[in-house]
Amino acid sequence: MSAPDSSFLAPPAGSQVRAVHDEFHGDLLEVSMGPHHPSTHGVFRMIVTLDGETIVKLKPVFGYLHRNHEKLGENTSYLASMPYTDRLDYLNSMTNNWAYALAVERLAGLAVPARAEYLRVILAELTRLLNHSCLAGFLLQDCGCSGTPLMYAFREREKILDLFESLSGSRMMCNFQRFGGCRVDPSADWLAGVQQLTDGYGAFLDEFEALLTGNEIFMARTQGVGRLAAPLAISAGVTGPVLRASGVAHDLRKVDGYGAYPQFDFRVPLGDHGDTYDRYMVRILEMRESIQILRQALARLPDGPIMDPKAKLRGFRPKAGEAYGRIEGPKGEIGFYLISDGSPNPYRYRVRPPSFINLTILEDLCLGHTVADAVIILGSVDIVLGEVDR
Amino acid sequence: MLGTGLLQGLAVTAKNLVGSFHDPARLPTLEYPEVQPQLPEAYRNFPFLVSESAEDPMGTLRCVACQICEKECPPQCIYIEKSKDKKPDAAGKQQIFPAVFVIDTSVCMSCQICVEVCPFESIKMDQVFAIATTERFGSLLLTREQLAKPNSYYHQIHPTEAAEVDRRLAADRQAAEDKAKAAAAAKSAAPTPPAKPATGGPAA
Amino acid sequence: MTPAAVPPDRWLELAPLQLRDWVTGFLPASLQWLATGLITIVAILAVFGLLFAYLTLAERKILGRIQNRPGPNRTGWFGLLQPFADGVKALTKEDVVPRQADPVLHYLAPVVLVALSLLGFAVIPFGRHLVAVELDAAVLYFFAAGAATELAIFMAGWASRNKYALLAAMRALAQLISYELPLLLAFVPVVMLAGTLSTTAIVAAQGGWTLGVLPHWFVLTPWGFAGFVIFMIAALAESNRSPFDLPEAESELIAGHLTEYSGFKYALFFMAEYFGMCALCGMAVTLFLGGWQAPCAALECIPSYAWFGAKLLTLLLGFIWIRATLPRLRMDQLTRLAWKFLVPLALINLGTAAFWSLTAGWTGGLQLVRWAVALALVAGPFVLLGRRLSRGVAPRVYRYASS
Amino acid sequence: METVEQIRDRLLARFPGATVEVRSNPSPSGQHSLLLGAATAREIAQFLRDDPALRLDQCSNVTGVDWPEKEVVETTKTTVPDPAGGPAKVVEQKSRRLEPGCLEVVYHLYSIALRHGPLVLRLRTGNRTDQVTLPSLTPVWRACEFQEREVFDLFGVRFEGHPDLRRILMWDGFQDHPMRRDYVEPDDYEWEPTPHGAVLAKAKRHYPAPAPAAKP
Amino acid sequence: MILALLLITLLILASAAVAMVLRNLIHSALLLVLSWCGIAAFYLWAGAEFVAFAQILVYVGAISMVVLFAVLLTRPARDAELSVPAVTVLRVAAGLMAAGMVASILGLAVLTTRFSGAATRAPQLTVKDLGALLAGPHAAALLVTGVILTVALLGAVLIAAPAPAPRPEDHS
Repeated sequence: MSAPDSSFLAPPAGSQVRAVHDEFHGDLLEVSMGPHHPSTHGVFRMIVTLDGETIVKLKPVFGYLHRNHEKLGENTSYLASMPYTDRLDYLNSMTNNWAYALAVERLAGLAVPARAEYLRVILAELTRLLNHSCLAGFLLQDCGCSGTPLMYAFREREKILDLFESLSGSRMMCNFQRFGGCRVDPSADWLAGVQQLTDGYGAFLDEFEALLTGNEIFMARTQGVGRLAAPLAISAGVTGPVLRASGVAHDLRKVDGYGAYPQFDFRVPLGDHGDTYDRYMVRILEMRESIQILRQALARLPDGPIMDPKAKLRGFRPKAGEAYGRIEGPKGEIGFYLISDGSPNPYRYRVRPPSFINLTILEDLCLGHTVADAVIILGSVDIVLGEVDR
Repeated sequence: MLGTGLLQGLAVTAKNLVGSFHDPARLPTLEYPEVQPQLPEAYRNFPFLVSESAEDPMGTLRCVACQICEKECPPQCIYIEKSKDKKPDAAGKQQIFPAVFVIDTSVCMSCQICVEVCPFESIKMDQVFAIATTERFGSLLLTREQLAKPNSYYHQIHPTEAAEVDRRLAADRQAAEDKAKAAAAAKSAAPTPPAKPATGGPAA
Repeated sequence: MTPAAVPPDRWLELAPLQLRDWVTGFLPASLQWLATGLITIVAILAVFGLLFAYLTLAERKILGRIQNRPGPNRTGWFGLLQPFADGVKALTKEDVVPRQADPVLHYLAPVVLVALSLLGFAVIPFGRHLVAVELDAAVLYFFAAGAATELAIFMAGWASRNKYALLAAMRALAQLISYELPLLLAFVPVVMLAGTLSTTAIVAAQGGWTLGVLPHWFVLTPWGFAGFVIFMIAALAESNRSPFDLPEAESELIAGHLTEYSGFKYALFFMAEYFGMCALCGMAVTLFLGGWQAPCAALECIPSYAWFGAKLLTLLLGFIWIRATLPRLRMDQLTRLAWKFLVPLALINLGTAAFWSLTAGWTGGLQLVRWAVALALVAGPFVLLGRRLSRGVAPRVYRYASS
Repeated sequence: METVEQIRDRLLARFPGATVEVRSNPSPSGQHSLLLGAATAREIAQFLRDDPALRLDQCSNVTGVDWPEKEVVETTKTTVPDPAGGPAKVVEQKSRRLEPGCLEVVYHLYSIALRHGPLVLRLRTGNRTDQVTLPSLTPVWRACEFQEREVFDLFGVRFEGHPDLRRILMWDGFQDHPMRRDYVEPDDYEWEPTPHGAVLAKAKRHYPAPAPAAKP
Repeated sequence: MILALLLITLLILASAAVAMVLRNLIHSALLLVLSWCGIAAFYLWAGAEFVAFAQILVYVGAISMVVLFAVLLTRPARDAELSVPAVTVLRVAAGLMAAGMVASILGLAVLTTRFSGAATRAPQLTVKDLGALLAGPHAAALLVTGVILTVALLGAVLIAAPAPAPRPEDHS
């Protein structure tokens, strides 16, 4: 550990730390949290410099799970990259697949039948429910409830994963979307299972909110902690619930209107303070909106093919050119940028990871707070290391 | 700090505590070794080669060593070597068969791309998950003999899918026979030009 | 000092004493006082040792059931051998002492902690005649023993010479010291009303029932209920239980001052924590819930120590229930709660208790006035201070995007 | 949003000295891009962000692309008049030209305020060896901070003006840039029971005579 | 009974002496706590339970914490070794002379007082009587000590509060 030079003393622009450090005389304590730490959601390391209890400097370090997913993408065919996209954000394999399929369809100009579009919306909203309940569970686990909310969240998550397993064959590594549609046509009782889950999910959310949202200790621990200003969020490229918690009305489902989303009416919740409590509440309200979308999608699911008959499975060679496709994943805007040179392998295969870019503002959020708050702020930003390190 | 939120939270946990004794939804735990999990039909883990009959698995393998799955497999964990001679397949046609068909299950990630791209319905996904071995290369490398499983086993683990596959194969075989009969009839009806009808391409 | 009109003790009531006298009968007269002392010690250690063992199991089972999972049920029948399995595991684990640690203090810390937390049991009256030591200043003795536990935690934190352990030891000390005050202030009204510091006398003062059903326990008086709530919150903090388990908050400073301990010393620390918790709950039962008094006259036949046990278990299960539900407080919120909320409330509670004792003579209509004033004196400051403490904190209403 | 050509004309009008070209994108996605000269890139980016008509306030994606030296074979058809007065013959000449490679950084810009995009900007370095510096756009959009560090880490493009240019995914001691086309990965080859294709080639290089052993 | 008494005095004196000798401040502070416990044992032997438990509560509970915090927070300057000046004849003589004077005063006090023959037990006082005595005749003394303690507490808080103006000369 090199001796802390004085240059880092000046807090970065836009942070609300009072310039009290010029007359400090206690020495600073450099603590390394991670990569093996109970609450960093994976192999993620933060080098935190403490002045007593408050954080003076926070340097995130990652790359421990770096597999160079993009070089793999360049050396394999378009279809063979699809199972690897499950391993990006390993909690939401369905939305990763959809983003990749959308980008390739935009590159090759493929059309997707209506039933497949509806099925993709249903699976994306199920993934959003799964991801947000996981997040709420982990956030509360960091706050100190010894696993109770996490277990309730995982109880509901298991039901969704069982649905994915009975449809795609695997709970988390679904490898389900193809260029031009979906791989398997869901059976009637699978759709009945989704309907039953949607009806029961509202009750779970009410119970979860009764346990936590009004809890004075939870409110005291999270309100006003890790405040993110809207202009900084926009400039830092933060997307997803973290951006909406700062009051910016930016939801790709409304902005881009991709897939079948324009045919559903749902609302986009916004926060006003941009602190950890808002990030938690925006996700809870988003789950309630997802239930509305699921209900409408199940009611109006059209019949018909789920795969574009013209789409070729093997030997897929899109014409030369490039395309950037993005969708509103549970963690934010996940996008794929593909450059094709006519060969079966993409020339350049780039993933736009929301967790990785949302971490840009981690230091700005944590300055001036204590170690206990830094853990909660990291939990509220919701990162998954598979996507951060790729 | 009036504590009403805390009391509400305590009420929820109390409801769960009481619920776990009488409400099955509040105790979803599956005590694994004693209670085996009911796997959904679509569950997939590690491929296997389909053979027509159980008695002579090597003789009645559907696989014709076209090596499409070897090329398409993302982690490249399948290794095939074609046989020199041929053997009759289910429809009686002489087909090449794989002398060596090896899957390295330490690399395979059960993504079922091989099943999707196989034109001959000869490789399907198994449902075996409790497989533990002592050493890394020897026993995780499944050879042709270990991979081959009869069609009846396929019907056992994926009933609807197997029925669908058998129906399609029967229809293809039927179509091939009709074409062969029609070709034979056309040849006999018009004996002058001994045009050799193009033999039916691989049943796809 | 037993109250006059007590029904003749049933056989079950005196059973433990007769057993003890039968055993000491074999020894010569000179050694008998030593034998009775030893038997009492062995009895307390056995009962509370087993209670500690099965409390760990109960904690994991109840936590599991709350979290919709069965909890440990593999060792023994329904998991009943789990505590002994944990004990064997703790014994067989290697006891690693870091090289740069201070060997003497590192070894001494758990020993002192367990010794001090056991001292508290000497003065708690488990039954009508079951009290280890009849002390005139019993309650003071109990809190004197409790106060020294901070020393042991400091020794543990300092001796391991580890940056995290020292930081956590400092946090633990700050927490213990700031919650010692509400703990002591909470029991002063009881002493004021009971007029004595001796625990047996306090329990006797809570004897008797109005209309045969309503017991005279202190918790059923307004000041008693407020004192009981403050005492329980402070007891939670004293025994490092959630939501105050900051010292060994796993999500921040790994295992706090226990970082450098392993093997049986680690288990000793937990034994000390559970003994401390049982002692504090025992004292809470004695001071506020009428010790071994039965809730109503008809139930007098059940032996007194059974009532004490039942009340103790309900309090312990309440601790486990709270641990399963509430998130953890941050360090500054924790001390602010103690100094700006609990201490003022406890002081005001002193006033209410004084008012209560002065107006003891009022009867009839005045009784209602007395209750109303006392309740106002308790509820008023609670609401005012509570609102001031959580000023910026409230559930929010969320808007939706217009487009 | 205006088309790429209109934006180019407005940029050329506003920054006379700048080189702004349109790179058309043949794929049906129709996302054409603007190739900017490195010199005025930051001023143009600042303008794109602050211009009331565009307001491109979100830099969604920063990607590095490696274009190695390419040997371009051009066949040019020239009509050569036949000296003997016969019909003019068409002669194809194949001219072999070595196109210099470059490292390219692609920025996808969107506007949250006006809800339009993407505008694709392309910046190209001089060559792939020594002239690899480009102006960093982090002062304009903070989103580029981590993504430019990743392009530096995996491609080797030095971003001048970046607040904290360090490796982000690989460990600090790592020397090479793995995403370049000509990257040779270290020979930490681990024996595999079924080597075939590229792995077999590596196995042969690693074990001079492994072939018989590789057969199971 | 005398054996127990001797043991307690030995405990107090030994721990105090070793506390002086040890170089490690924390060890000596903890040994000091041991001697305080010895004193509390004395009170118990004399039958004054209230004072004994008060002694433990106040000294072992609170004051030991103050001592330990003081030791921890005033970090000794690592490099400045405490140099003990060389032993000279003059210093030894002065030391001996001082010790002699103190010993003679103590000896005189012990010899001149007339201890009564029988070891009378202390009067059997319950805490209630103690309380009555304190609140009755000695109420004034009680209130004065209360005021002194609060003043001392407030003074400590004021001194320890972070000085608002930055002290320029204090550059570590």
